Amino acid sequence: MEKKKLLFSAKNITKSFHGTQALKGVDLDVYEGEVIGLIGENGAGKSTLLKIIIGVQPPSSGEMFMHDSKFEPKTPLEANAAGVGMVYQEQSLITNLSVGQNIFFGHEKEFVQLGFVRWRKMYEEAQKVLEAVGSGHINPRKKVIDLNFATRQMIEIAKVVNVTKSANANGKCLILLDEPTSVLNEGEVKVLFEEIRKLKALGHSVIFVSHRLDEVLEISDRVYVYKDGANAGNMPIEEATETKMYEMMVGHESSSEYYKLDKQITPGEEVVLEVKDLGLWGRFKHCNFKLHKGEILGLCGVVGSGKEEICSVICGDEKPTYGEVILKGKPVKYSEPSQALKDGTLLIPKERMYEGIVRGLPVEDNIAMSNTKRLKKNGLVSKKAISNQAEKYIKLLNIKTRGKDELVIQLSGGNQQKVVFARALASEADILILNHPTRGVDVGAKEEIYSLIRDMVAGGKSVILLGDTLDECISMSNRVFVMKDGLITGEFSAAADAKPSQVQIVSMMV
Amino acid sequence: GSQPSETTDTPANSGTVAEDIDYANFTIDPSKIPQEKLDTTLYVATSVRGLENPYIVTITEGMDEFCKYLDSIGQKYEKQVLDSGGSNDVEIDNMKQFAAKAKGNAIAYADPNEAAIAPSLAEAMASSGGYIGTAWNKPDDASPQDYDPNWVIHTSADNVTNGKATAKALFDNMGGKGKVFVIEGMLGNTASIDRVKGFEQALKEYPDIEVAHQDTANWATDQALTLVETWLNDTPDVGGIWCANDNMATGALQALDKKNLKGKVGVTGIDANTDIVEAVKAGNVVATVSSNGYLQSGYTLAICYAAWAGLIDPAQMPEEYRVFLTPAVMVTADNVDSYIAEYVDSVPKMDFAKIFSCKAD
Amino acid sequence: MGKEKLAALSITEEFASKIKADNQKERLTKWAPVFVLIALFLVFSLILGGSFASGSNLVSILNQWAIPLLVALGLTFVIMLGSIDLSIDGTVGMAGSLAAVFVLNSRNGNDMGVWGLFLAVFCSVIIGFIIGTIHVKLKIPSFMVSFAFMNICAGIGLLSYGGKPPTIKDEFIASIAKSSFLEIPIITWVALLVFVLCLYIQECTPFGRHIYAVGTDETIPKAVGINVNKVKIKVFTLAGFCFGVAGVLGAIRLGQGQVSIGADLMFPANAAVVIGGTALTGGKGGVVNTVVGTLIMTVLFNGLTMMGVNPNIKTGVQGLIILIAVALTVKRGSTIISK
Amino acid sequence: MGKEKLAALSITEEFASKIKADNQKERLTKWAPVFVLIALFLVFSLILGGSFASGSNLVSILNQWAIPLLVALGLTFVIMLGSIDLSIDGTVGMAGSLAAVFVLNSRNGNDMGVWGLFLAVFCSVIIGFIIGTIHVKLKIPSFMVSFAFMNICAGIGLLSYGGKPPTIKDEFIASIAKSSFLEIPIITWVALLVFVLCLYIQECTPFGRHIYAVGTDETIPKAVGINVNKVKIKVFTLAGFCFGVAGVLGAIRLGQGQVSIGADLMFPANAAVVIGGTALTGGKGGVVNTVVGTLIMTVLFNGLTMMGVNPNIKTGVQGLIILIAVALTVKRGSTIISK
Ligand SMILES: Nc1ncnc2c1ncn2[C@@H]1O[C@H](COP(=O)(O)OP(=O)(O)OP(=O)(O)O)[C@@H](O)[C@H]1O
Ligand SMILES: Nc1ncnc2c1ncn2[C@@H]1O[C@H](COP(=O)(O)OP(=O)(O)OP(=O)(O)O)[C@@H](O)[C@H]1O
Ligand SMILES: [Mg+2]
Ligand SMILES: [Mg+2]
Repeated sequence: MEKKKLLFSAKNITKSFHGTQALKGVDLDVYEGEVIGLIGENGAGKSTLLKIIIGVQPPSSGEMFMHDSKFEPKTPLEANAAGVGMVYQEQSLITNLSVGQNIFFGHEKEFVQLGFVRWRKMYEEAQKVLEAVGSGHINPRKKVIDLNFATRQMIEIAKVVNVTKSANANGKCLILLDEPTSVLNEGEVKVLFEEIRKLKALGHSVIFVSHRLDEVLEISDRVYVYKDGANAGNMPIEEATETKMYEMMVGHESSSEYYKLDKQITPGEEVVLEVKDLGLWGRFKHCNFKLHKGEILGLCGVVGSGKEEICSVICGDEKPTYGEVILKGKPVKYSEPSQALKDGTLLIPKERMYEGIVRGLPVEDNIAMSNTKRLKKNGLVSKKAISNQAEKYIKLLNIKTRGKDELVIQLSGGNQQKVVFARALASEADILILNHPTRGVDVGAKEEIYSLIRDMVAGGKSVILLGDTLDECISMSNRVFVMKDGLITGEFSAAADAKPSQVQIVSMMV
Repeated sequence: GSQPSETTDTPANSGTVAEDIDYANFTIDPSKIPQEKLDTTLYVATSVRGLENPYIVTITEGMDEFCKYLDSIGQKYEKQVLDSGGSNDVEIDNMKQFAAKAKGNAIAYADPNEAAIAPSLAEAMASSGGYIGTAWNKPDDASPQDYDPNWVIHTSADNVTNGKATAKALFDNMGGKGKVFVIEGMLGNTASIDRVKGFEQALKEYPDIEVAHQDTANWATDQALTLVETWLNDTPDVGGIWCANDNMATGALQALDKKNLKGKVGVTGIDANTDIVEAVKAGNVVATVSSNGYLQSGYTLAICYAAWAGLIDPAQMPEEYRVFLTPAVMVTADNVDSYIAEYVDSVPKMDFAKIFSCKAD
Repeated sequence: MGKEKLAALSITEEFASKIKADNQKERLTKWAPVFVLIALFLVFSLILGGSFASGSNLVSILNQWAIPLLVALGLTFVIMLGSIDLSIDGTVGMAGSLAAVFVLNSRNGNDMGVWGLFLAVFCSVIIGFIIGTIHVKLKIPSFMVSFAFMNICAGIGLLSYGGKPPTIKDEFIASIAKSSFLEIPIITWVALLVFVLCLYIQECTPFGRHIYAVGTDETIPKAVGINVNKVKIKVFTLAGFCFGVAGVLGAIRLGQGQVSIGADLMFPANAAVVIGGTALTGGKGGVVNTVVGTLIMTVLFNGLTMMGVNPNIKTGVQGLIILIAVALTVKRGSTIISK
Repeated sequence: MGKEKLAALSITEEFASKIKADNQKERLTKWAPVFVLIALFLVFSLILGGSFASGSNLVSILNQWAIPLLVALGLTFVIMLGSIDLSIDGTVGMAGSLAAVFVLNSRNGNDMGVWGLFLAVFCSVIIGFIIGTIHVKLKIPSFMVSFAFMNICAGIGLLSYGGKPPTIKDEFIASIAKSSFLEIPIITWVALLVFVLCLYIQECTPFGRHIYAVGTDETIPKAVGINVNKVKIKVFTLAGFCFGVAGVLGAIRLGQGQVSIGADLMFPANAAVVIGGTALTGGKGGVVNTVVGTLIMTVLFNGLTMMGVNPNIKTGVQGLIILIAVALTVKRGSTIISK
């Protein structure tokens, strides 16, 4: 292999936030036309480093170089000008503006003539940019609010590509992607990877952060592993295996017990929930299934297959167009999730930032939220009970927090997810709908959560699981239902010793 | 009830007060005021409902004039305008605080925001031993005697009479027949209610006058302008516009002006604002009424001063000197020149020594 | 397999028809304010006969529309930011008072002519700038800053003429109140001119786009390097400009400067903006919506005044109708949080 | 293995030191309103001498405090939701008017005694309930619904006594205005009682916890199974209760029922809530903050009045001081977006 030119390098970067050492001196080198996979447990400092590179935060110490010259961006705009662009983990599109206006947001001046922004020219340019990232089908005049998450992610990428390209036409760019695949389905991930390869072919470089090690293996040229804010090592992709990366991140081997298969139980005959000929106009049709006591029922399907909408109906967030939901033998009709909770059905949403946590409240209140009423003593809420409960779950789920009274917003994303999960446990609902319960959670924590789910069903609860990965869904469930275009297209039994293969299921999904 | 003046424990009841005073001609004799009184800082206040109204400015200027008189006799004093901003509570609170600060050495003229609070204002003053005179509004069943001697007088320029007088002037100007617009003041406000009542009394005497529109403009110029502007579209043949105050008359005039009807349609107001007085002179307004704010506040303070100085004992004063009407001046084309000379171009000459010269006969 | 395809096809069809229905509904809510306006017009024409729809009353409506329109235009941008400006009553009153004391008037010796009007507007612009700057630099909610400035401006206005409202004596300026062009009052033309300016700013400048962005989520424009604080200050300054013009026109209309020119403008303006379809949470709507919203409010007041509704219940009736108008026009949906 | 544990330990230590630094800063801003209150008190005592800090003036401060406190308490919960209630002026005025016409009075033959007062409060509670229900069910912003009800309630109040305000003739009720217990006016005691009730609701009931959650971000409590709509309706009903009590006490204090009892209560109440430290964006603060906030406002008005500030500039001075107070007390930080 020919020796490649160094594009970017970070040397001994540290970052502390009033006393917390988030980065304790990490290094990162990126060569031209290279994709770097950056992995590490939650809170390892990946997002922090990216924020420093893009100029959102300054480093406490250390140096960065871009094209061999010192690189000290003070704003994302400066970073863009030097050819660095970033897709943020949380969406950064302005939903009330059109796609085109978003792509050129902050760069409208380029289209101003005689004091007027020339929208037509902007939309033509936007169309070109979209085509360049393989998303020519998106209409640049559409408002972002009307688009789904995956499409939005593509627009984000188009926006970044455009920003860096136009800023640095001749030089090479560095594009930072912080967990871009967490909201994409398999097809969209493919498109994204193709796009990344195209960029690579043009000599641009990418830093790719993901918790999905298989993706990292697929797309990266080199992998950096961080642990607790320090270098844990880096290696070319040829040397990397999932096991090895796992070891470097966590410090111990991925056990065959990962999904706790030995704890899988055979559910009883008692039906706790039945869905009979259920349909929601334009979303799913004539669906039937039964959930038994102690069962984990996996629902698979690509985005838009209708699996999430079924869950919304069951938990009372939406009303079905036809059909019925029968709970413990009684048909139920909800107009509010609160009614479903009263009957013991609870949904754990996947978008923790927007649906899962109350950011301004401390950890303990977040955990107590769905069972405050039960923590009453003589009509009064017992603060003691709330804090005891919080302490119990912080310990149980190993939530990294300064204490039960820390605001949830101050936790890392993964730990926020654990708080959401703790709340589900605390709610004592007996039917739990878990929508991507391990999204954004690091490998170690995942194991803990799997173990907890097993314990819950052993204790007589029932779970409907929309897995973060197909593997997870298959391995955890007693039965797996596959959905496609609003219909249930397949049903597999998945006993501990007779799991269906991923290939079998994928063939029914797409 | 009043106490017989045999006890000598208060200066007001000591020999300085004669048995039968000729109140009508009572004159302050500065030499009879003890030096210690002159050297005490007297707190002087007028309590009003906001300064955006020119009439209220004349109230405060009346106080200024009276204070010049205090200067002339060597009385030490401090003056203050208490602004309630149109709030009952604030006005009561203001008075309480003013009284508390003065520790009894206080005189005040108050224009109670609503009739109901007049006794509360008097009580606020009475509890600290100061002297207060009220104007315009008080409940029918309350009287200054309820707080002897501190609630010295209550005067009013009779709203019903003023409303009636301007209405009659307007109707006469219209030749006794035609359509009129009626613009009321703020709903529920006593002054507005009484002025409208006067208008209605006049209306009964003129059977050929027809009310085409009636609404409130909340005392505000722009709201009156909008009302008249709108009404003129379905009643272009209106003969006159009666307004419960001059602020609203200004708006009505402006609306007429837009349709070139200024001067052709009669307008009346109440308060004698400068611009309306000029409009009377120009023939665009039929009549307005001056309640003479200078006189109201200036003389009320003078009477309270006499009481504080121990020259008169309010408890001894006959009923007609406790509650009486102050003279209102109706301004029409006939007397507008002399009115301007006396009240607009100058502050009217007032002899505050003759404290009861403010009583209408 | 064939059966499956059929089923698959039909869910796609279902979805397509659902989107269509949604779009139709959205288009309807978008036009709802216009329908409300037309309905109001028809109802009043029916009840009041020709006098309501008469040319002279239409001119009155246009005349009465000018100042609420100006105020609501300024407010629209502020609301699009997700902020609020409570200074209106004070700023408008101050600008009106200052305009009257700057030109030839009955209270003092000034005679700046038309320049006096511009100076008054300029003072209001400055106030807007100060409000925006304090709000942004000290991070005090706009609600509070503007409220404080309502008081401060009312004080300045009162002081400027010391209690006795100055009558405008400048003949040219006084005559503006009566002049019209193409039957439409000059005052209304000025308001329309400001509207065109606002529309231009909203639609044709980067600044206009940035207002939406800041209103939607200000962290995003910040990340792109847009000076969010500058956008906000500019919006409050622009609002100050609109309020200033409103105050000056108000003084011209009255022929007199008074602090009370601004009184009670704020709530109708807010109602107009919301009825027009601009969300109080920011990021949505715009000045065209506001045109319709202010027309609805103006026609409503005009019609009720003509009908001669008993003044005792008039406020109540107004409140009810406003409520109904909002209910009919506000865009709703299960995803929208209304606060 | 041991090394790993050590690392974990050190992170915990780091966290601990971080908490300490954060908490210190937070504690300071938390106490800022109290410092402002003390400072105001000291300044006025210095300027005005003994008369300000005299027993009789303290009693009058307590007296003046009662009604603003009640209004602000009700508003606090609404603001904690992130909503706003503009109905105050109307609801308070209506409750006061109704109270006066229900008891023995100068306008009609009613004589319900103390029950009349309760009935008046109940009417106000109903209004709060209706506001909340319309806001929640029709998804109209609370801003608009409550504004419409301000007009509607003012109308009801006006109609109830038909223009001429009724004087309260019931001797017992009239005497309440003058009675006091332990030198503190009965009216203030009632307000304090309502405060205790609100504190209990905020701190000791699930409902209280839920208000915070809904105010911060309502999608989450919803997903968790809290009936968000019910929480909101309850809050507006509670606010209606507080406003009702304020109106009834206002009528007793005045000896008369009038719609204007409620006039101009809203902005000072808002200012008080914000100065106390409750964020207008919802989710923060509480009734204890409001106690301090209302005290600041009351002491400020009282002191300025005592000083005899020229009324022409008094509004301006008030505005400035409120601004300064907010600047000193509002919690700020780079992460906080102020709108
Ligand atoms: N603004 C901040 N204030 C305080 N601490 C911070 C801040 N940003 C980051 N940290 C600290 O830095 C650590 C690293 O966070 P970072 O977001 O970089 O982790 P990450 O590697 O991206 O984790 P994940 O896999 O969960 O995304 C966190 O544990 C946190 O304690
Ligand atoms: N306002 C804040 N105050 C203190 N710390 C903060 C604040 N905002 C963020 N942090 C810190 O920033 C860190 C990074 O948060 P971020 O959302 O990037 O999570 P993450 O580590 O990327 O998690 P994940 O990979 O699970 O999404 C958190 O660990 C948190 O400690
Ligand atoms: Mg991260
Ligand atoms: Mg993250």
